[in-house]
Amino acid sequence: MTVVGRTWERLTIPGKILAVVIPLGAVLTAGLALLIALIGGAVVQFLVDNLPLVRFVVAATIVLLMTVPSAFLIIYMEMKVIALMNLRYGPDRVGPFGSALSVVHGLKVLMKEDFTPTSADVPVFTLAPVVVYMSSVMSLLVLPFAPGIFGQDFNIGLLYFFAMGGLTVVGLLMAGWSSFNKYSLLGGLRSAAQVVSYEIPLTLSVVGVVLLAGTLSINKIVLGQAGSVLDWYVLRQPLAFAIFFIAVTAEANRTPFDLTEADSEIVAGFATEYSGMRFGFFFFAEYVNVFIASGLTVALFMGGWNAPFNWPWPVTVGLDPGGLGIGLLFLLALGPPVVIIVLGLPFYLLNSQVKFWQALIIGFVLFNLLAVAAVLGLAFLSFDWVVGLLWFMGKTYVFVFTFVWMRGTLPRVRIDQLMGFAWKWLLPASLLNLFVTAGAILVVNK
Amino acid sequence: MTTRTPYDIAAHASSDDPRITLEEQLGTFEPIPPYPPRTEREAEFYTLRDGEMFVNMGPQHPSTHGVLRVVLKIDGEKVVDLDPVLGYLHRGVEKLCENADYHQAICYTDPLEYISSLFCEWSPVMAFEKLLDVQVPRRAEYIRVLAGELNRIASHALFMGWFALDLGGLTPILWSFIERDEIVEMLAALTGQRMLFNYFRIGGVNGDLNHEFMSRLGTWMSKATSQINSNQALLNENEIFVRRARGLGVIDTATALNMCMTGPNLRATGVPFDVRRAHPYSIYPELDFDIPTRVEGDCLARYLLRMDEIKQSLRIIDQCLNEMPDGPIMAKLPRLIRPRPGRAYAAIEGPRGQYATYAISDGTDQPYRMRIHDPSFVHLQTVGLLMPGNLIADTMAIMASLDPVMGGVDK
Amino acid sequence: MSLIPGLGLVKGMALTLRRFFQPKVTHLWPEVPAEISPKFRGRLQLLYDEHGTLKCETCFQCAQACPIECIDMGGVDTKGRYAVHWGASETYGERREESALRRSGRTVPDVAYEHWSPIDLAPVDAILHDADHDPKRLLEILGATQAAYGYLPVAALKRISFGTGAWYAMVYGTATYYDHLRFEPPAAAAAATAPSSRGALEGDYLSGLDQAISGATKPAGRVH
Amino acid sequence: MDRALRRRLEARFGERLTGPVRQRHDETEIRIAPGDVPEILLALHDEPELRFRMLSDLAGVDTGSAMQVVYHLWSDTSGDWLRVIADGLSRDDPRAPSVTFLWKGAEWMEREAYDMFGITFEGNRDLRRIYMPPEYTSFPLRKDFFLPDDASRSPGGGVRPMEQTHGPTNAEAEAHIRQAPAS
Repeated sequence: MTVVGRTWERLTIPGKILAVVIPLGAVLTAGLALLIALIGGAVVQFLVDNLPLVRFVVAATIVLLMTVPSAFLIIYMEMKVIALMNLRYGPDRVGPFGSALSVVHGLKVLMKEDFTPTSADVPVFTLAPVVVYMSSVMSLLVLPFAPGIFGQDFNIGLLYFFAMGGLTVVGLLMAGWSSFNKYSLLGGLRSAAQVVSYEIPLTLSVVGVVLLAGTLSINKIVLGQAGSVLDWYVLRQPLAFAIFFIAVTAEANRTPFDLTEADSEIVAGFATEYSGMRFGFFFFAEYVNVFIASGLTVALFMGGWNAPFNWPWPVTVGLDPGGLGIGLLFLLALGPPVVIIVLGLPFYLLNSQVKFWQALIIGFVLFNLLAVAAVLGLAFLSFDWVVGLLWFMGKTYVFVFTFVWMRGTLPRVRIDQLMGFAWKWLLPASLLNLFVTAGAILVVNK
Repeated sequence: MTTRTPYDIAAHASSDDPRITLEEQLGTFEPIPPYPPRTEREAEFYTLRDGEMFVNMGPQHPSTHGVLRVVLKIDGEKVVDLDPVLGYLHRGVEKLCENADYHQAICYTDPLEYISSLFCEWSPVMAFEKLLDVQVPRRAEYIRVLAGELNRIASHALFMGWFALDLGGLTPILWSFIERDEIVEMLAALTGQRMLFNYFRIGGVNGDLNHEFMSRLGTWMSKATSQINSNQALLNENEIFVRRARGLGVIDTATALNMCMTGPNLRATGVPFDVRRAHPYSIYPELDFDIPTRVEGDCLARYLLRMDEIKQSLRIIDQCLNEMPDGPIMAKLPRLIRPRPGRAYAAIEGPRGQYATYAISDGTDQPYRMRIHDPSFVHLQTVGLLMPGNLIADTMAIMASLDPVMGGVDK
Repeated sequence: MSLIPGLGLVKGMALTLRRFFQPKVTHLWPEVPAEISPKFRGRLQLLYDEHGTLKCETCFQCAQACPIECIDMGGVDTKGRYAVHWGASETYGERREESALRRSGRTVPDVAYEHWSPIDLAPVDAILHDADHDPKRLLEILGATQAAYGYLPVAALKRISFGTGAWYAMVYGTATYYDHLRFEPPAAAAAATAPSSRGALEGDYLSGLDQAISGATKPAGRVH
Repeated sequence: MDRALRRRLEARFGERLTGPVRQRHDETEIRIAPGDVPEILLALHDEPELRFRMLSDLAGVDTGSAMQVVYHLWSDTSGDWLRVIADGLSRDDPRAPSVTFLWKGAEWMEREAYDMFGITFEGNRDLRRIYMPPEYTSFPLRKDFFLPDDASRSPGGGVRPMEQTHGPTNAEAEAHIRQAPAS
């Protein structure tokens, strides 16, 4: 037993942890400092030189992070809305109105055993959920949420979008094939047939919009719909909108086209053998797809972030805090206490049960609410993108609700009806729409 | 190393026999039975032609209405042939009844078809009454008909939900459960149980109508028609539903008779055979109701026919309530029943078809032989005729449209 | 199906949207307890009359009628002489030996708390009357009782406690304090070292079983 | 009760019936030899004055000395149930002709009778066990098959192993069962 060993023995457990962590932290900090000193300048220079790359990485990260809460929200919506349509209450235990239930589901999925069946094709089996999820997330990159809020503004954005969306089928096929389960295989093949068939009317129906807008960039298509509701493409392309909505439902594997995971027929389709977080990826990807489908519908046909009417009295906020000079300091120092007291005093005066300090707390809370509301209102008025984001999200969630609503109402179609509908009805209709649009453009331009 | 047939390998597949290699085990994931074929039909079924494969549907499939296992032989999405495997729910009810006395036997028949238990009690009770030459009091008969028709509505309402669920609709099953729950609560007030009522007794019924039952029934009857119609509106006009169910699983009259079908499945082919009219029992001859029939014989016809029957049942309930006589609800019978030796056959019209009991008495207090005929059992074998040529998605739809209950099928 | 394609779908969608806003029918259990009708017979329970005694008369009708024979019951016959029983042999009283009960997690009957045998209480009443029901004269009463019965039966002690108003513990304590007072009859006290009657009965039973097994005698009934 | 049906049946089949035509309540009962089943049922099914088109039930019965197959038929010419009892199948090797050529739906009912009684229906293309597992060897609804808890009727006060209860009849054990008091 050496001296070090004896000292180590005498340490308590927190002591042991600290004795390891503190020197380690010191060494790492020093190393980092050294690293920055040595190559930091070069890295910063590189990043400054390649700003689009930085922007792309940041956007991809944000999009990736954004998918999880939005999927949670849509899952909760689906549970609650379908429950209410079924005349039941749905989730109502976890969180306010059960809103945290989908988060709990996510945690449950994380904690479950990640099971790989014997004789599955392990690498393919493992990669399949990643492919599906990544293809969903990647297509989100070109979706414009608000003026200036988008991952990347490609000039071939729409093409990129459909390419990425089409990649989903590869993941589903991988999952279906590698699971070594006949139900999975059937589900994978069904999804291949379905997605490939519906890709064609989907793309062709959008061509009319592209002709009208003259660009493939989704951002520019949205800009082309600026103005009131009359400028939206849904009014100029109603047939295309109908075709697009049906096809995008099929692309997102939603009821009534959810044949790939028809639980009453082929158990869970491609996801039969998946469990744990790998199943969670499929599950999340489905709801991210719903969000994407709704968002794209909004962007292409419903005017994107544009408000449905022109606000006739434009409000400009000419707030210039710097103009107040030294008064700003006084305002910042005295304003909050005064407002807190002013807001809290009525409670103290009107209700003898409330003590003064309680009134102060009430005042503080009210003040904070007011302040947040004021800041948000200011942002809403002074920044375009806040307005745009709110409009975009509002419209998107109307469509998400429609998807959920359809799931609560409609039964599932059969595979032959599904394919027949795509090839016999949607494809001719979209071609017709394309020719009529092209002809109209020719006539008008003459 | 000796050559092994697939059957030998399958026999060892679940064990840790080191002589069986992984490749051989993988081959046995096919649902081939681990013994030589017993009949020509089995041998023919378990022989695969080019491009075909087996899919084992059940007994843990989400929508087989109980523990039914169906081995499907498919070619792509198309079902070539199928082999239903029964017995997962077999309880030997007939044997148990033969070892119980006459009162106890009714308890055993109760859970046969847990969706419509009253009808499973009705036919043995009628058979025993025939053996005993008992005249059931008229009030008891009216109560039986009243409770039975309520149970028929509950069963048909549940059928609507099941059928829609197997076609992919999530909502109708919950709506129909609302309907069923109200009826079942009502019957619980009358009989004391929600599901396995055990209400009919030899010579009458267990308890008289009570206030709670009548008040619940009155409340429900006032809104029943509109509620049921509104539930059906979701499906009856739905293009997706109608397109899927129309022309699916068509049976013609001759085949239906040949397959010994009864009940709504037979009436959907155009034969107005209903035991209530064809061979009247109880007070049905005095009641005024129609036998709805349809001629198409497909899944949609079977569905719509059941919905029509709900309306007729409501009519019958209305008449029962109006004409309910006073009087005793039990015939005078000794505590221990010893019928004279003899044979009796009693059939009734249940929500799924003809429930029948053939009872033989040997003079003791236990039935010597008690044969229970269940319509689900007979109807389930028609899937072998209906399914080939259809798609996998339709197997469940066809099966649901025949409305089998595995508790009755497996006895 | 209507002439306009898709009209049925739209109607269905409208119906679900109407239901979306309708009042819900789910029971919010456990906040709202389920309504159970008075006739509900889902729970089996024994009923008590207004005096707090069981209404069950051990007539076995329910046990006989039960098709799956899940009811077993025991009691005494109308004269209070014989224990009668219905049920599977595992639950027969003969099988309720100490170790079996202990293994099954049930309480084991303690010999010390055995039911006291009834006696003729007239002598005690006479003694109490002579002693004027005075708790101060307890020793005198106890001595007279022992003289009357030969020992102090538990019933007599209870009677004394009841008659004099003294606590039973006090009566019992007084009786145990003095050496000349005893709780067993003189003969039983002498045989206290011998095996108890319970043990003797077991010995009989075992020897009978032994004989039956070796074929000396046929057992009269079933051996459980 | 349809008296005319009785006369019709007696006139049509006369000699072929192995017992008198019995009528009770709403049931008419005839007994025939198992060999006559296809012929008589075909006649009942096809002939215009009989026209028993519906097979309501097919049941096996073990009478203790012989096996029976019981058919219940329904016809729209008479309201009664017609019970046809094919009597006198030997218990050791019960064989009866199948009626699947008339009613295809009888296939599973015959499978059930085979499973429960061991009656072999000649002509049924798929005669295998339907409820019990394929490796099962006894026939549960036979009268010499006792339930495990039915010890009072079993010889020796115990339970006979299930697998011994089928197969060739053990006359000695049979006699013992018959004599055993139903205590």
